[in-house]
Amino acid sequence: MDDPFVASQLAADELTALGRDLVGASGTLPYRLDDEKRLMRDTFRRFADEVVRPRAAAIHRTDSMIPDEIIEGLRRLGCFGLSIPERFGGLKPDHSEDSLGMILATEELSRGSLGAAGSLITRPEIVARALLEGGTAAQQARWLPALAAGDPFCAVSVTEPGTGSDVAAVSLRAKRVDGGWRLNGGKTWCTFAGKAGVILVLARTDPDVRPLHKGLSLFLVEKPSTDADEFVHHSNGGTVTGRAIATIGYRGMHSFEMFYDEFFVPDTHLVGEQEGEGRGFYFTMRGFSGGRLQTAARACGLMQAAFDSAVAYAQNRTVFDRKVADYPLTQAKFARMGMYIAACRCFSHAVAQEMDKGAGQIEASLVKLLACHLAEWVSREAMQIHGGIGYAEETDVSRLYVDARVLSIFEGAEETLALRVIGKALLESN
Amino acid sequence: MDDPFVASQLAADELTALGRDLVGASGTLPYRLDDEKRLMRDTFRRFADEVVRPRAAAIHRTDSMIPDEIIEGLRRLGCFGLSIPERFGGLKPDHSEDSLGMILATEELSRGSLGAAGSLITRPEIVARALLEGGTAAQQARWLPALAAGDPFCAVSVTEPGTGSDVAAVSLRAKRVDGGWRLNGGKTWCTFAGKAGVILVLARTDPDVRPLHKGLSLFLVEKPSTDADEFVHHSNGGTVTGRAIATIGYRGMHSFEMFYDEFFVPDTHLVGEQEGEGRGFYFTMRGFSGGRLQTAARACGLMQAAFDSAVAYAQNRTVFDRKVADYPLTQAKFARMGMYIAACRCFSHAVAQEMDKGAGQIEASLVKLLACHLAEWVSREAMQIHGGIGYAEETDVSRLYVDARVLSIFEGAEETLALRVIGKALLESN
Amino acid sequence: MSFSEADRTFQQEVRAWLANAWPEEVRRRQARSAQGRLSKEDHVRWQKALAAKGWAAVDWPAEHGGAAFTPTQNYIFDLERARVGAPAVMPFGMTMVAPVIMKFGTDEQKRRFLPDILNTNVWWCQGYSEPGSGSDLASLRTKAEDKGDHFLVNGVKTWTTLAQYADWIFCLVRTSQEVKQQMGISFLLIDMHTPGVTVNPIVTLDQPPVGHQEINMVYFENVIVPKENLIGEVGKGWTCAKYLLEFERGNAYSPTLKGVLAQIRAMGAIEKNGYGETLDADAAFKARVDDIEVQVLAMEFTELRILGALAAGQNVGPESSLLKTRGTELQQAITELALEASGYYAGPFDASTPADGDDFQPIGPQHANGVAQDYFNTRKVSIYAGSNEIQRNIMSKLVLGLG
Amino acid sequence: MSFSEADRTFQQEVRAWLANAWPEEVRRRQARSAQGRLSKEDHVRWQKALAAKGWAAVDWPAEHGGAAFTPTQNYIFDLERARVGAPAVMPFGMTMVAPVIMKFGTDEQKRRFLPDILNTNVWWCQGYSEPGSGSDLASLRTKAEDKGDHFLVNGVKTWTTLAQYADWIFCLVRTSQEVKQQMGISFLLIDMHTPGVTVNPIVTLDQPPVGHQEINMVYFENVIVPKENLIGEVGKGWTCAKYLLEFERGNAYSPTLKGVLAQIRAMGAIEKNGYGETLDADAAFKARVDDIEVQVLAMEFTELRILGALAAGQNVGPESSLLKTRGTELQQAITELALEASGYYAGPFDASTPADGDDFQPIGPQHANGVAQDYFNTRKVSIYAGSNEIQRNIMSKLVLGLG
Repeated sequence: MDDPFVASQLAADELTALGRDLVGASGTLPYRLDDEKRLMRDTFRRFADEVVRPRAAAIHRTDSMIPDEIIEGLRRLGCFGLSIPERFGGLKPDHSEDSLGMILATEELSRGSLGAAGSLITRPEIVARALLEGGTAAQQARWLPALAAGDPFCAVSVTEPGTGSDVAAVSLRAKRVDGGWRLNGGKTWCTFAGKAGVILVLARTDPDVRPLHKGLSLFLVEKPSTDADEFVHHSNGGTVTGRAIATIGYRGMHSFEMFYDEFFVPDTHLVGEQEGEGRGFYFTMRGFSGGRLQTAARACGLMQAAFDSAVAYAQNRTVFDRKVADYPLTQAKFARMGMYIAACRCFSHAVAQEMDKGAGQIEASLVKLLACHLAEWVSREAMQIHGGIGYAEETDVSRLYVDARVLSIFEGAEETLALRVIGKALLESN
Repeated sequence: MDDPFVASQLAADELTALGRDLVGASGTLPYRLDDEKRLMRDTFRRFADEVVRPRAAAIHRTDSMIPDEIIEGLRRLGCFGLSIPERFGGLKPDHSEDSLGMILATEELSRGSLGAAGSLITRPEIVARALLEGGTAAQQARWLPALAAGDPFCAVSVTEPGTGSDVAAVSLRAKRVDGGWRLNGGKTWCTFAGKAGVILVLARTDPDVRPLHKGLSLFLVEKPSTDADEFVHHSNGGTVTGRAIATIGYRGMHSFEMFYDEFFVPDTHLVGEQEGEGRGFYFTMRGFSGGRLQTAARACGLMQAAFDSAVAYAQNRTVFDRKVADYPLTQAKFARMGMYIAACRCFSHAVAQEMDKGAGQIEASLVKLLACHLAEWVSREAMQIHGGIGYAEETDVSRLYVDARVLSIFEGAEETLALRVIGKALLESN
Repeated sequence: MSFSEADRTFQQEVRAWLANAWPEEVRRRQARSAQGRLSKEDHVRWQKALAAKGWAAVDWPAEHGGAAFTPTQNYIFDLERARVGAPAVMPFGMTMVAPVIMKFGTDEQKRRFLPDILNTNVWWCQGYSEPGSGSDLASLRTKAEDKGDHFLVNGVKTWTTLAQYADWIFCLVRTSQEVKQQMGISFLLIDMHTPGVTVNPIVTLDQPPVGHQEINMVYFENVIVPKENLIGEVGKGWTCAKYLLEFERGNAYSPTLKGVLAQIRAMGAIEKNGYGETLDADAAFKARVDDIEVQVLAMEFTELRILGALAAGQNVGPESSLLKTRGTELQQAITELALEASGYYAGPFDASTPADGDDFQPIGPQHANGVAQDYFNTRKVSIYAGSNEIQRNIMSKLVLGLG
Repeated sequence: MSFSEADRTFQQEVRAWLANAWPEEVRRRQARSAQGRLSKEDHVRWQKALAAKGWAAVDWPAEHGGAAFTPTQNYIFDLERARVGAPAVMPFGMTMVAPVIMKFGTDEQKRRFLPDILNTNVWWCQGYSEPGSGSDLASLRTKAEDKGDHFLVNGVKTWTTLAQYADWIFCLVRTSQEVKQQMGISFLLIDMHTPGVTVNPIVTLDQPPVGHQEINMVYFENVIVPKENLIGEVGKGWTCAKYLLEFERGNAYSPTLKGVLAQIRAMGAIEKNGYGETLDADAAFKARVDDIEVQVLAMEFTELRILGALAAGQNVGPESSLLKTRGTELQQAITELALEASGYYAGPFDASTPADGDDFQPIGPQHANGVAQDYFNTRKVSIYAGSNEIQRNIMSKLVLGLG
């Protein structure tokens, strides 16, 4: 039967030798890139190693805002313009997509820190996609170059307390007044809302139209940027207030509860102006279209960081007179971890290519589910390899595990549903 | 937090619609190929559907030899020359590798049947690689065109009863005599040995040299082709006998126990002639170098077949007044199955690209382990979806499950070891 | 686990008795088949020996000839029996239809059927599942029409264990199309020799040789069944079935599991991993065996407790679902371990039968023979008597009071 | 599971007593913290109430003031206690060091320490693990040098639960470098108020507020310990430790697990899946809850049996390893379920303390608060008292007679 003896045994011997030859390959498995992409990856990798990683633990342990060194550095790298076309000052080709570039940057930054770097690209990407889909020429000209420069930062505000799972129930109300709109109601889980100078807000402009989602519009809410945990901002007699929600992981950007009280937004800040009224749902969908693949890349970066930290620990730590790395069970764990990381990375690269060709929507969901699921598994294994100390906050791996689990809470809260819907889609496509 | 609500909920809604749009995509996920490769895949897919699948169940249930319709058809498609350079009448480019083509063909044929089609390419590939590495010009000129034409068929014989896991212990003895060598000793698990007209045999030409593997050489043993379960062949006063080992799955090619008694092989049939003496181990290694990736492709094809069969069953079968396919749990199972299949396929394609560039050895082991492991999981899920009838031999899925498990027995018997060795290689490469 | 002095004496008695009742000659015949297959004759001879000793029917009340074992004796007996490889009593008569007859049958039915069951004069099989009904017994379609003095039965039963040996079958049949699904079902005994009954083998994925298959299809075509073969009332078959399902699940798993685990440990001392170490020196393998052993031990504790409750006259019914679910999972885990320990010598296929002279030819080591077939055979245990999922539902509803 | 009339009476007595001993006021204070954190004072007050009732020390023999519960009473008490959210007795004094003192201590040591433990006049902590030794107790490095009339102790202990509250610590220390590793270890009691003892918090991944951490580092720098604080002989610390490990593992898990599962079922009636159905109507969610419930039930049976053996005077020691392994796995499975049921409202981080006025501010629904923190906290239970792997080794060697 294909000589099982040789196929596995000899191969195994051979592998040991190959492993030695491969010293220095940094544990990164299939990753064949052209020169431009390799340069891009290496740039973000260096930034993550030199700037992000040294600060990641402190940001997590003190639950503090991402420091300026990281933000300024990313600004200089053009990071906030990754999804913005070159003609608006961004890095994306004007007439094609570049999902691969986006996930390479995301993966490397997430390897540095999920909360303090890897997720920073998400918000400008969403806002840019929404504006490119629905913004007027003037809105695009005003906002896209600014977003690409990271000045101001932006946030996205869709989720509301108690909306449960029914998007049609978004109830933050925008009432027409002279020269603009007044917003009333609450939002929650608005990440980066403090630092942001502009927030993309989904609101109900028409409470009567059916189906409900046709009554939604998108607004650009300007406010001053702040590092504080709470803020109040007045506009034309109205106010918006924000209060940070302390979270157990995924720290650095802060997520806010928000409340709008007669807050005024001028007509110019309705995305698409008159044309955009009632189309906010579609613009939002478009904004989020790259998110699933990006989440997979974030999970890949996190997995790689967990793998690296477990390897470093196992090579240094001795138990019962042997290095942890010398235990066959540890080695087997590493092989499985490496296997899953490589599989997720290959899968996400393949999906990136699909998406750039306008396909790959089901696949994007699949790779997101797989990567979030395996990030949790890989980081838990990495923690187990650390033994008891892995549970102490002082180790990087404890943060990686918490972040992976929290990613999976936030991205996988609806996993069962997602699985069913994908299963159905696969059935239908068969 | 990236608006979990929208990122998952809206996405899920969107997916349902997308799923409907994708009807007809045949459940095959990321699979972007150039025209030549697409043509190749489609050719083998059609052959698998039209010629292999209709015969797969009968071959399995009667434990019979692969019928001529399949073998002749594959000959016409040039299947046996996939790893043989064009200058020798094969399909492979003369100066580059084509791993992707090989795995596309393997995957499609395995989708038809693992034992009766998907594993037929393996043996000529091993023999061709070994001859290209170590054969004399005359040997290459004589054998490669013949193997590419599937005339004769070939087999590979390395494993011995009781050698356990130590390759150095190969003990089939080749003694120098006038004009050639005489072979004495046993071999086992020699797949396709009956049908084959030539068998590549690893034998010990020098029992004294150390390390032991430097005393091994490769021989080409000619014998008449036969469909019988037992055979005896005489050569110059010696004999070789073979007896098929009945197996519980993976049927169609038959695996043999072999015994050599003063069997004569001329000097011209020592691979590499004088130069090849003592180098049999290296030629064998070279021969097996593509095997791991190919095994991954076989597992992918098998998974796809299991998925397809479960979908077909679930769409037709009603339980408690609902189609099995309408149960959310079934749909979730399908999503997971689809996720794993897509991940394995992307991973194996990426590894194929690496291998064609001379790298990817660790990755080949990883993708093999992953795919064998998941093939077992996916086919078991497919069987569960069938309920009780899935355990009856009359269903395709019962054969797929047995084949997947047997693949995993044969390819994964040394899994723990393989994992450890890979883990060690990954550690060292980090 | 420690036994009392009296229990130890009993254990000696069982061992001595087994030396004769399950003699070397049978053990050798059994060993000739990799799968340890036995002929119908071997089974019958063994059960008759048990009956002669008064040990055939451990669950029966003494008035009907039950063995009246204490739970510990029962446990010891199973342990010793498994140690020498003797089979458990075929459940279809002794532990399945008999309790139903005792509970719901008339005195005449008890007189007619119970002694033959106790003495294995007849072989029974079970006719529940049908193609298309799976584990969902309420959707049965085999119908029994009331023709005045008899029922006329038409339909198909599937998944019928060893029907090829059977003299009688107990069936759930639909006697009414009109009432609520579960209420139209009756419990009927059918003589397999009646004209119109046909048995066809189902070949499962472990591919047993012809005539030695484990499961079958049973076809009924205009089969005439006397009315006195109805057990209980018309339309109350569901009540009998539920009662019986509880019994079916009550067997102890741990003695057999412990026996197989001991074999695996023995394999571990011989088989090697890729480094040339024996498996019993391999930490990963050891950890898995230990893990399963711990779970088997937990199982054993639970079984003993349930047996105790049974002895105290409590109806354990639904609680035993718990045992089945865990027991089948452990059976599957253990055969998987054996498969992996055997490596590729698990692969050879044994199609030998228990017939004289039909010896199998081992390819690899003795302990690896038939391991893959056992593995595949065990995959199906979780759908006997309702799938594990359905078992869990029964658990929730009846034991935990949920649902 | 059914209780006798006497047991039901006892149950009523416990309920009535708890209404006063664990009053509304404390329950409200506890509810103010998402994590249900209690202050040291609350714990002490509660344990003193137990002591006054004679219920503090369930495992102690009556001669020392033990509660003399039957296994069933013990079980009922745990059940009722868990129902109102009252904590189990802190184990370090009552169920860990006390049994060691009873078994190996001098009469003088018993008089000196046991009454204070029984009445919670002192708070104890455990000094076993060290940085670098993990679950491998034989490689300890904290040393106690014999200085004639005292020991001089230097070293570091880690993973020390609630050391910030402790008055005393019981330690394993190395009293000889020369003999075989396990033989050079002694069991020593150290007053935490001795000069040279320092406690530093370890912040675990569930991030407790400062002063309310669960585990600590304890540093010993030239700490002078009188010789009369040695328990047993010099070099026999390992014997004490093994004896104590057995006790540490003997607690019943199922009452608490059942309580948490009931909360999850309650959550299931409120939280919704993506289709807008409540989770208790979601087949996948239900199947998982049922599955865990079945396993908890199996656990309960096993625990009751072991408690029974304990009551009959048998030493259950190693068998209880089995419970710990399964119990921690189930704890982890249940917190995982709670996490998934809560969705993203499990995310908010509660850093409130039990101090007056330090109310936490819920972000999502009450039942979701602190769920992620519980989840992360529970990850570490499997390395208390030796990792599950080591537990399995103990199982193999001692219960199964292997190794």
